[in-house]
Amino acid sequence: MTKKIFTNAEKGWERGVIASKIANDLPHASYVNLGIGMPELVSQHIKDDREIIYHSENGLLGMGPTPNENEIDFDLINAGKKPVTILPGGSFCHHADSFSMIRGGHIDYCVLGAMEVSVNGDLANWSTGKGIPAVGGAMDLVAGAKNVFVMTQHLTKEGKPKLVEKCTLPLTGSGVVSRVYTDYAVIDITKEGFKIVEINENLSIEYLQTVTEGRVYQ
Amino acid sequence: MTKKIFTNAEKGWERGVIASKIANDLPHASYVNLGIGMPELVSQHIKDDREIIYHSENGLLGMGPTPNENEIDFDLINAGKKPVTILPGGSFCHHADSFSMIRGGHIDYCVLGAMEVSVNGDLANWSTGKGIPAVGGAMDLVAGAKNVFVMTQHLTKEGKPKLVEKCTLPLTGSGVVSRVYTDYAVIDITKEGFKIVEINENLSIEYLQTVTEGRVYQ
Amino acid sequence: MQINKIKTEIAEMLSDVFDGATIMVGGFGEAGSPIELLHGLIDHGAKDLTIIANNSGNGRVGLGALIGQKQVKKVICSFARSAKGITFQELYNKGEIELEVVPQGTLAERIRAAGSGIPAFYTATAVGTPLAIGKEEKIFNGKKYILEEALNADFALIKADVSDRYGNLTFKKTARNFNPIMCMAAKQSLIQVRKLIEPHQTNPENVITPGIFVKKIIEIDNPIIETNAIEEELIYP
Amino acid sequence: MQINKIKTEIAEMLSDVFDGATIMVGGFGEAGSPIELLHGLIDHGAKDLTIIANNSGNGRVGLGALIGQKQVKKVICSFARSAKGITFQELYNKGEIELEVVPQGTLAERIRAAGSGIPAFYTATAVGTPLAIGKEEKIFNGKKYILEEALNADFALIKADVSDRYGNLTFKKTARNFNPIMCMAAKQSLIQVRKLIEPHQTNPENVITPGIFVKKIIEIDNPIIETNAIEEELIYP
Repeated sequence: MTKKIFTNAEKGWERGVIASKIANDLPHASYVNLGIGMPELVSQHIKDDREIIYHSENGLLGMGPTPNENEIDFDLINAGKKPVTILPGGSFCHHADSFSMIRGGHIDYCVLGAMEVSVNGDLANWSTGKGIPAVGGAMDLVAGAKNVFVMTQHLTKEGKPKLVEKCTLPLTGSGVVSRVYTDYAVIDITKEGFKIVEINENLSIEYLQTVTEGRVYQ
Repeated sequence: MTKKIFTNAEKGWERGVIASKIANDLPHASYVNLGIGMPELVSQHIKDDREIIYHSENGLLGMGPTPNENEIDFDLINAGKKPVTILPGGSFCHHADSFSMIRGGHIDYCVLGAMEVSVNGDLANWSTGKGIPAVGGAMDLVAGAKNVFVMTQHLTKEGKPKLVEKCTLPLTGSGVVSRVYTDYAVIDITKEGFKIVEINENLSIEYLQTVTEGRVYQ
Repeated sequence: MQINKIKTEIAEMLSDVFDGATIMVGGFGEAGSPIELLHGLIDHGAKDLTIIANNSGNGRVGLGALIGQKQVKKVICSFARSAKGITFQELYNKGEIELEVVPQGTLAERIRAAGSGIPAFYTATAVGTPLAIGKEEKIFNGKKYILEEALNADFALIKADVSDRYGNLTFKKTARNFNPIMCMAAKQSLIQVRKLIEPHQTNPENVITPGIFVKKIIEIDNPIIETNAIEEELIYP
Repeated sequence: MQINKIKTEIAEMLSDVFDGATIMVGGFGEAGSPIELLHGLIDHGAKDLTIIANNSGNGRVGLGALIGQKQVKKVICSFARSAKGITFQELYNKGEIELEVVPQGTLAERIRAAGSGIPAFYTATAVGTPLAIGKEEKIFNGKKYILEEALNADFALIKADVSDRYGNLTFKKTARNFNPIMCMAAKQSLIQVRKLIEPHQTNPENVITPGIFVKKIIEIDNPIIETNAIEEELIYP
């Protein structure tokens, strides 16, 4: 089956808009792990009506924002190995304890990027099948977090759907994704298919179906 | 088989003598867990030529002696639930970490009492088969410590041998005992039987054999 | 809005407890035993409880009192034969309470496993003993091990020394014992602390139980000391 | 005689290392990475090493340098594709070094299991993925898990912040990471610390790695900072 290719000309939500939608869906007092890259934007959109605690899997609970140049400490980094800060009420732990938080179901939400998400919630985001295989903590996060949110563009750079009937790339986890936030829509993974929670105001359901493999419904 | 019954009139080593024999066999810099009761005496017989670190399985490494009356803290107790002290360089940990020290083979020696020890190193010391069953940490200690020393009277109060061909009481561990220190002898568990390391100066090997079930040899 | 897990009433701490719940009780002997929360559980009145703890209570205070009230149908513990134990022993001898004996280290590791999302693990502890009967065996590197499953709980009653409003806990000396791992293993861990501090006073290097494992906190600044209570023959309620 | 695990020469620290040894290397990225001990291992010259670490080194310092010296036959890690990695990538692409990819949490737990005498445990991580191939599966409460075995090592190279002569360690911030569990898992854990203190200065409540898990200690008071070393294009040896 040749995949359809779409031009990405349709006006989707900006990354900041997607991030703010995720931010609004994280309840007060949640413990959240934000993946490296686009998901990191989410923390900038949390409203004042709630307090969220950020976990970084390298043993940091209560992660704060990026430090100023003069505050950088190479012993205080996040899972992406970038300098960060710690907020009051934060704490450090070793790697086994940190992944007990993940594997034990204590992280309420994790937000990750995706290469592919299948209609039954399979996620592929760690390997293109080429190059040096490197998984980091992604498999632990999707297997352990209570809710796995995916934040991604709806189409690949080549214009191919990322929401698919069946993943073709090596899986990160099987049946693990709860909800997908793209520039085109917010979509829940359900037994009946990709359920539209919200669709971009510029797009029709019919169009969304054409750029999504697997049944889309409202 | 009816067990032979011996009068305990033969002059055995005093408990302090047995304790000092064990103390001399603990090398410098050993991590040691002393069981509740008679084994606790061992720490009083350590010579100045060595430093021993005592572990108490309720999360205390570097246990010190009993406190004075006015220093008692009910939050600083040993596995026998008695007030103790902590020495400089000691530390506290939680129960899973404390038993990682045991199960992971980091405790060099544990010294326990016994009801029965069999010729192949089986130990029975937790249950008479009657009353409320209560095991505590004994099974973990014998399974995990690098060397399991038993400190016991050679005969029961009723005059029956404690060193036996096969244990009749519920086991604490199977093939776990390395060495037995009694009032009559110091005995290694070997494939060939109970090997005499040292025999009480008042006793003959022949006599020792009569009060021991299972082959005794030198 | 700020996260604040601090409650002021013991009843509020225990508001979700239900009949038939599985409840972990921290402490080893009296050190770290949450006596005030246990007395709150007597006032609450929940029945048919399964208790997971190292011991089965002393005298007629704390866990000893709860058992004496016949609110407990089963105890899972390593040592139910304490010198000062009364109530468990009475009920056990009458056949009115169940007991599951678990080696102390296996008990600790099964609790830690539950909190760490590990459904089961292999251990050499108890191999060849009556406590291994019915358990799956497997050989690794020529040595025999048995499979032990995680011990989960609905609630954990915990005594800590200090907390902030996030539930970052420290413990005092050997009163740490089972408390941190029980906080990990229970759906709701309910903590009584001697002292509350502000979050900026918490040293992030020295937190023993991070707030992620804590549901509710109450300050009990002068808790009952079990040894003294038993000497004074205190009976609750 | 007093226990004293402090050494003054790096060669003394590494005196027992042998060809073919399995060596854990602490650190996550550069935080907690024992660069001076790794350079000592280059000087030592041991070959055919298996390295267990989270990463596979950056630039041509520390682990990156050791791999560049072709002393390593295999790396077991979660992420061998660091932005600043050079040497592993070169050898891997030429087929001159083996790689075992392990999910980061499974890696941590396998190390902790080794230190805790647990030969194997079940986890949901990687179920249904290529990394589960060949692994035993089992269902608990209707959910699928795979069996993962302990990862033991002969030596662990560790960077800590402070130690006393017993080896009671504390770490700095996120430089803690894999270091404490690797100390548990290795037959000999070899520690470089920024600062030595007297035993009475150690607070027993705040020890992260107790001395029982430590074999030898050396003070390196001003360790190389990897980011700076790479910027300055430092190459060892």
